[in-house]
Amino acid sequence: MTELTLAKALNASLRTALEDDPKVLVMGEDVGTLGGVFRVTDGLQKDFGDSRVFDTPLAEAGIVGTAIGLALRGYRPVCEIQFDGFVFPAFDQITTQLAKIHNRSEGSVRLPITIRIPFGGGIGAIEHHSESPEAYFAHTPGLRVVACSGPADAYWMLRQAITSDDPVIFFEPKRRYHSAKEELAPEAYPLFNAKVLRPGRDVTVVTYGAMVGMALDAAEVAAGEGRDLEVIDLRSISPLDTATVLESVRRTGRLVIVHEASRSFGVGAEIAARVQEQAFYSLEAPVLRITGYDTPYPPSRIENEWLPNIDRVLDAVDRAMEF
Amino acid sequence: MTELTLAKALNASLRTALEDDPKVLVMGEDVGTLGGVFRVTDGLQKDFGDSRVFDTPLAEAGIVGTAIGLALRGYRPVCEIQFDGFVFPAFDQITTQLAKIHNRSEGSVRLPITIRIPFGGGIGAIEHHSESPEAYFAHTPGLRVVACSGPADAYWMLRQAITSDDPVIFFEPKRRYHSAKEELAPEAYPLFNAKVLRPGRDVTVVTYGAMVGMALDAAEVAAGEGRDLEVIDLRSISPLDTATVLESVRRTGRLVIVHEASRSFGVGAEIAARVQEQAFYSLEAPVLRITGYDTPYPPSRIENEWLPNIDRVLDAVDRAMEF
Amino acid sequence: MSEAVYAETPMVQLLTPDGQRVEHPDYPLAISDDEIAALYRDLVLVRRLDSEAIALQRQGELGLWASALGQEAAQVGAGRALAPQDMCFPSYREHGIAWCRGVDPLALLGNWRGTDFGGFDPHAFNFANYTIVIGSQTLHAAGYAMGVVRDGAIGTGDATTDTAVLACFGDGATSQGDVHEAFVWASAENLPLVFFLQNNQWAISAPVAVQSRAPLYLRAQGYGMRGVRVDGNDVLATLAVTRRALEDARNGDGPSLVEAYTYRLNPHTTNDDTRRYRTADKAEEWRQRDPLARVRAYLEVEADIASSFFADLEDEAQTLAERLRAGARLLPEPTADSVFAHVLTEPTADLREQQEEFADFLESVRAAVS
Amino acid sequence: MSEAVYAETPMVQLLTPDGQRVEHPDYPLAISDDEIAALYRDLVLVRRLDSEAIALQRQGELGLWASALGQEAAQVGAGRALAPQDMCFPSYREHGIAWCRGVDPLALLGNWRGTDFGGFDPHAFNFANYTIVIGSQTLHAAGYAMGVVRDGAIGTGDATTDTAVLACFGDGATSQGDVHEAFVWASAENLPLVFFLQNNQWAISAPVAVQSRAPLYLRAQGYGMRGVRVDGNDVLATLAVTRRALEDARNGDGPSLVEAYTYRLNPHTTNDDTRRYRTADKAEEWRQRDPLARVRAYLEVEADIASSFFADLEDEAQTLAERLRAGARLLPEPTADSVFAHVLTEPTADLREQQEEFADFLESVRAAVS
Ligand SMILES: Cc1ncc(C[n+]2csc(CCOP(=O)(O)OP(=O)(O)O)c2C)c(N)n1
Ligand SMILES: Cc1ncc(C[n+]2csc(CCOP(=O)(O)OP(=O)(O)O)c2C)c(N)n1
Ligand SMILES: [Mg+2]
Ligand SMILES: [Mg+2]
Repeated sequence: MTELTLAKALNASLRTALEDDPKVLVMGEDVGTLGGVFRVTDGLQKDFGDSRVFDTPLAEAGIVGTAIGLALRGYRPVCEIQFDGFVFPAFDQITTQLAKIHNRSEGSVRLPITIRIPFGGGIGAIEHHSESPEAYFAHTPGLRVVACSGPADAYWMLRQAITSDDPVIFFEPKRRYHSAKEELAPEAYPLFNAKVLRPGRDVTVVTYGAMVGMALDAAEVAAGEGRDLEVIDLRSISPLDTATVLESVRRTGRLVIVHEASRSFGVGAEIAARVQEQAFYSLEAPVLRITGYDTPYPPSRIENEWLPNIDRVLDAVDRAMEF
Repeated sequence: MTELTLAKALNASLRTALEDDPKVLVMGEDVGTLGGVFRVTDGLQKDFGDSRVFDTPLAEAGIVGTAIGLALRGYRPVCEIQFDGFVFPAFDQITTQLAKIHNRSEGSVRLPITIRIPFGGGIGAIEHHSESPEAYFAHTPGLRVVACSGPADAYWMLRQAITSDDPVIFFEPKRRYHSAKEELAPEAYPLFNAKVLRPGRDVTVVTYGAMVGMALDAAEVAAGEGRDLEVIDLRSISPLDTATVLESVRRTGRLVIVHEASRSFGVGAEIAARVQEQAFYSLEAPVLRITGYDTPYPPSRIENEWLPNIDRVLDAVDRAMEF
Repeated sequence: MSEAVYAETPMVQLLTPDGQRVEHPDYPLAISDDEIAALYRDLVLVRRLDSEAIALQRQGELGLWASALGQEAAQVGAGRALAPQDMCFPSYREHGIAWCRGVDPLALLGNWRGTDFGGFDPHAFNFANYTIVIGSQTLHAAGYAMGVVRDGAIGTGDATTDTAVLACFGDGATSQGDVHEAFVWASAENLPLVFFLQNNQWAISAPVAVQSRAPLYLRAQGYGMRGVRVDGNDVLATLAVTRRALEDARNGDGPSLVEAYTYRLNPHTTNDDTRRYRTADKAEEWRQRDPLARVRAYLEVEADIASSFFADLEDEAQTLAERLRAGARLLPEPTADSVFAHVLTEPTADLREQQEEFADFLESVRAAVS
Repeated sequence: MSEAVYAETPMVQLLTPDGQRVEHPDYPLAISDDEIAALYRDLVLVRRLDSEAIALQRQGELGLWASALGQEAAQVGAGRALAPQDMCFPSYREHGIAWCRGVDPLALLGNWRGTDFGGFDPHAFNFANYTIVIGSQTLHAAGYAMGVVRDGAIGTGDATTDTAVLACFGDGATSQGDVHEAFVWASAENLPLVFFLQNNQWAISAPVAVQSRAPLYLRAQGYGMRGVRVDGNDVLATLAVTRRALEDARNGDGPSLVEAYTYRLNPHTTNDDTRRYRTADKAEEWRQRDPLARVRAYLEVEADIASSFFADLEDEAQTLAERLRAGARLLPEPTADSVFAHVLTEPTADLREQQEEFADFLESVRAAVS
């Protein structure tokens, strides 16, 4: 198989979904002729026509609201939200409608809608273009929330999200779109399972999205210092694959959670809460969190320092080991 | 001092705020002639005129967005969101504007806006009228998030929220509006501090809003069974008064967190994460959470069973004690 | 409302308040007396289900009810204009349209009783579940209409398959961003969508002037959509105007806004207290324009219908009322299973665990009680 | 754009593309040649700051820039129509209005360089910080206008205190719910608010037809607002039309929508690639309508201005460019303190702790590097 960037892997995934199911639609701002501001939908309108791949008016509530209507009519829309920071106008449609209509209709209605959201920082962008809003969606029953971390996994994950009969919020680490290519995984791995990417004995590091690569790098550095980190790519944020995390923590006794989103009330809190409850006697140290600070995402000239990085992860590993 | 219901205490608080500061405004759907669907703004328009207490068009983004503009012009708006489930159309204005403009303007602009939200269930209502969305706001840097639990505290808390120069999301336990009267506290207690409402030795129970009353009741029952519960009313959700919680847990060694909101990625997760980190060696049992389930809020005929209740709290206390 | 104000705004009317048929050049309506009698039957039964629900609420059998009193003609007119294949997206007050779509009124009650949030399968009736968040459903309607276009189900000339969509909302809802966005989509994409706005003059306690200084049907123009105001207390006019708009939509001629000018005679819901914000005389004026009375007047004076018609109808209404009264109490109660069954199409491990926990808890409560 | 299309939509014009002054019955404009020259100066300097910013972006000194090329007349016309006490709410492309408000262009650059999100005190210039979430600022403008009304700062006849508000947004933004809600508020409450819509034909890659089938200025009617389309490449027309709308607002005559019909000559931002979605010939047609050229033609042919004017202006532009070039590199870098300083007006204990942690980390990095 050929190697692809994340943007190209996602593009291939959308292409196959469009080929396989005539009900699949790709919609959003600038996804048509432009191919999306990140080129993830490049060429799709040309090949599948503008009634299946189309630019919408500039309004995110409208994008999600009309996707719901399309799904009610039997379609399977894949919506692109241009940047993480622009999902909020759609928040009402997502929380009060998308997440609830299946329940409201007592199962009569299914909303197989995928909402793709480029997320996270590190690309030197202006305000609102580097947010990590995943916890908001994870706290909303009725949604499934996943995050891919790189090309290898992303192709299948997006295909699985599109075939899911539940609404899926699909986060894509935008800083990875055009960086290192990877060979696509030969087959799908269960969408809602976490993956141990690097086995290790000393400390478990759980993360997702763009931080997976950083965590693996940190593990390399740690290995050089004689510390053996186990790195888990969460992949699914809701549902959380607690079992995989617990299995690891029961072995290592130590857990560091890493995410770009602000610390307080973030995804890390839920993982910590579950692990301390379910692996109480296995923990040799408290669960630690290395995350974005509790500030708005900062101006980009300081983002690399603000974001979790290898130094901070290793520092947490040290603290965990010292307990 | 006279005893008041929660609705009347809040009404008195708004009245004093309007009297004290000509820049205070009260705005929202039906807050004028009707006095609010819960009558919290009863009589205010009559006494302060319809340019200070006024009905807005039916649009929550508009309510919060115009409140921001009013604040920029020097006003101090108090917005009412009619029900918890209807704050979501305003979510974009709240997260991307209200929470960020002070930061964006490098401190040049202050947005002293209070957003009052009746929250929680237990009133036999239809869909969207019993939500507990506090975690969404707590995860948003730039906001302060508080919840009152009854009349005694609410009068001062709302006054403090209104005088705060930061945006405050002010949650009111709607099922308490017209139930038991209380004497108002003689003076204000720091708005962002938790309060130990009942000291105890065995297990700490932390909660907020309508669950405070239930937790106190549970503590009564537990006392009858020889268990001494310490009950803490969190009051402020963001910032979290971790110090007060930790001080308690270091004594009791056991913590049960209670809230109506769904468990996963809720406020309880953050408290658990902090406590296990900062009181690791003091914990005799894992931090436990008794919360709403991870479902949409249910039809009202089963809400009392779905909501945290005395039985479930006592069950958790038992589990904590058995560790 | 005074005759003057009634006349001030151009409004399509085909049956005057005192029961006279009048013609409108743009909306000819060929309708038999039997058909008018059938509409009258709808009006009476819808009113009856509404008043029965209010009674059930008073008896504590429902938690709440949003009455459609006064809006029956608007709803029956629109409801009967729909073809079976058309799809309708209601707010929470469209009991009359639900009736016309064949939804069992009993199925509506669960939502207000607190046993469920839906009560029926939208696909079975081409009628979506009630939507409470103001305005949301208009975007669903726009999306559904986009699907209709993609299915090629407009403009074929086949009246049994060409499909239109009806989006219902109120005067208050016109202020919401979602409704605007639905207008944007509908007009920019020329969708087969009819916006059916019941301007009942009130959004809870806010008179329509809080939302707009201009007549609401004029909003359409700015989007390049047709907009028309119809006497919403005139079932014939509402039928004719909505039918025409739906036909245009089915023919591929794009969206319209129909403003049915009417009045919410009852409080907003059974929880509301109108004395706090409006005087009784206004409602009294509107009672003079009662949507049922004028049809009855027409039928009694002008039409040749069976002499037993009114008595039979009263019997039928009585039967319906009894059915509702008995049925409401028997609506299935929510259970641990029902609460968890449809969170997602497949339960997660976490949900399964919580469901068991909940079921066990309910079981323990039941055991303790018995 | 062909002459035909230009003519097709009624549009206020006071200076033709080839520099001829024309009259419009509704918008008489008494303006001296010196004043026109002053506007020309604005246009030239705004264009220069724009091109300089693009150059800075190419050199890696800015992360991004949203060019206003082609929209200078719209922005300078509107900017110069504002009275000092008026408040303006920009989106992110209003460099020309920022210029007219006296905001140092250097202060705009931090946002695009990644050193800050604001760069200046809105209260000092009656000009809000740039707002990126499309449409949001229109509601802030409506709220501010509500404050103006409550302050009694309209309709007093005092031209130095009566206050209007200008809300800027683009053609794409017209689809957002927030913009609609701002229209609703403004019209229902008759606010002193002018909606200044720069229809530059594009929202990134989406032509205006994606948003609307009807001319956008018509949207106003449905709300009972005045709406007018002006040649946005004609600084005199934009000045006259916006001035009139602002005067109406200050006089208590309520809101208006001004659609400045123009064209985004450059890509959406420096990141964008127009070749993917539009052909060069359209832009070429619009270049023939260049907002600067026509004023220069007028000044050269019709006006009596100092002979050194153009050369002096070129020098001034050069000086500005150099200042920007040097200054951009010196903009203060964000620090741990700056990141935490304005999260809230008073830091919480948690924030203080995190700030220290961050400062320590930065210190350790710095120590490691040195
Ligand atoms: C987003 C949202 N905000 C507030 C409410 C509370 N609410 C319920 S009905 C209503 C008034 C609706 O008025 P209108 O649209 O005219 O419909 P009507 O009730 O008159 O049928 C309000 C404010 C809501 N349901 N949704
Ligand atoms: C809510 C939101 N959605 C999407 C974006 C991404 N975005 C930035 S500019 C833009 C197009 C705006 O077009 P228009 O309103 O015409 O303004 P212009 O850029 O032409 O000045 C889009 C989609 C955004 N900033 N905010
Ligand atoms: Mg109404
Ligand atoms: Mg544009």
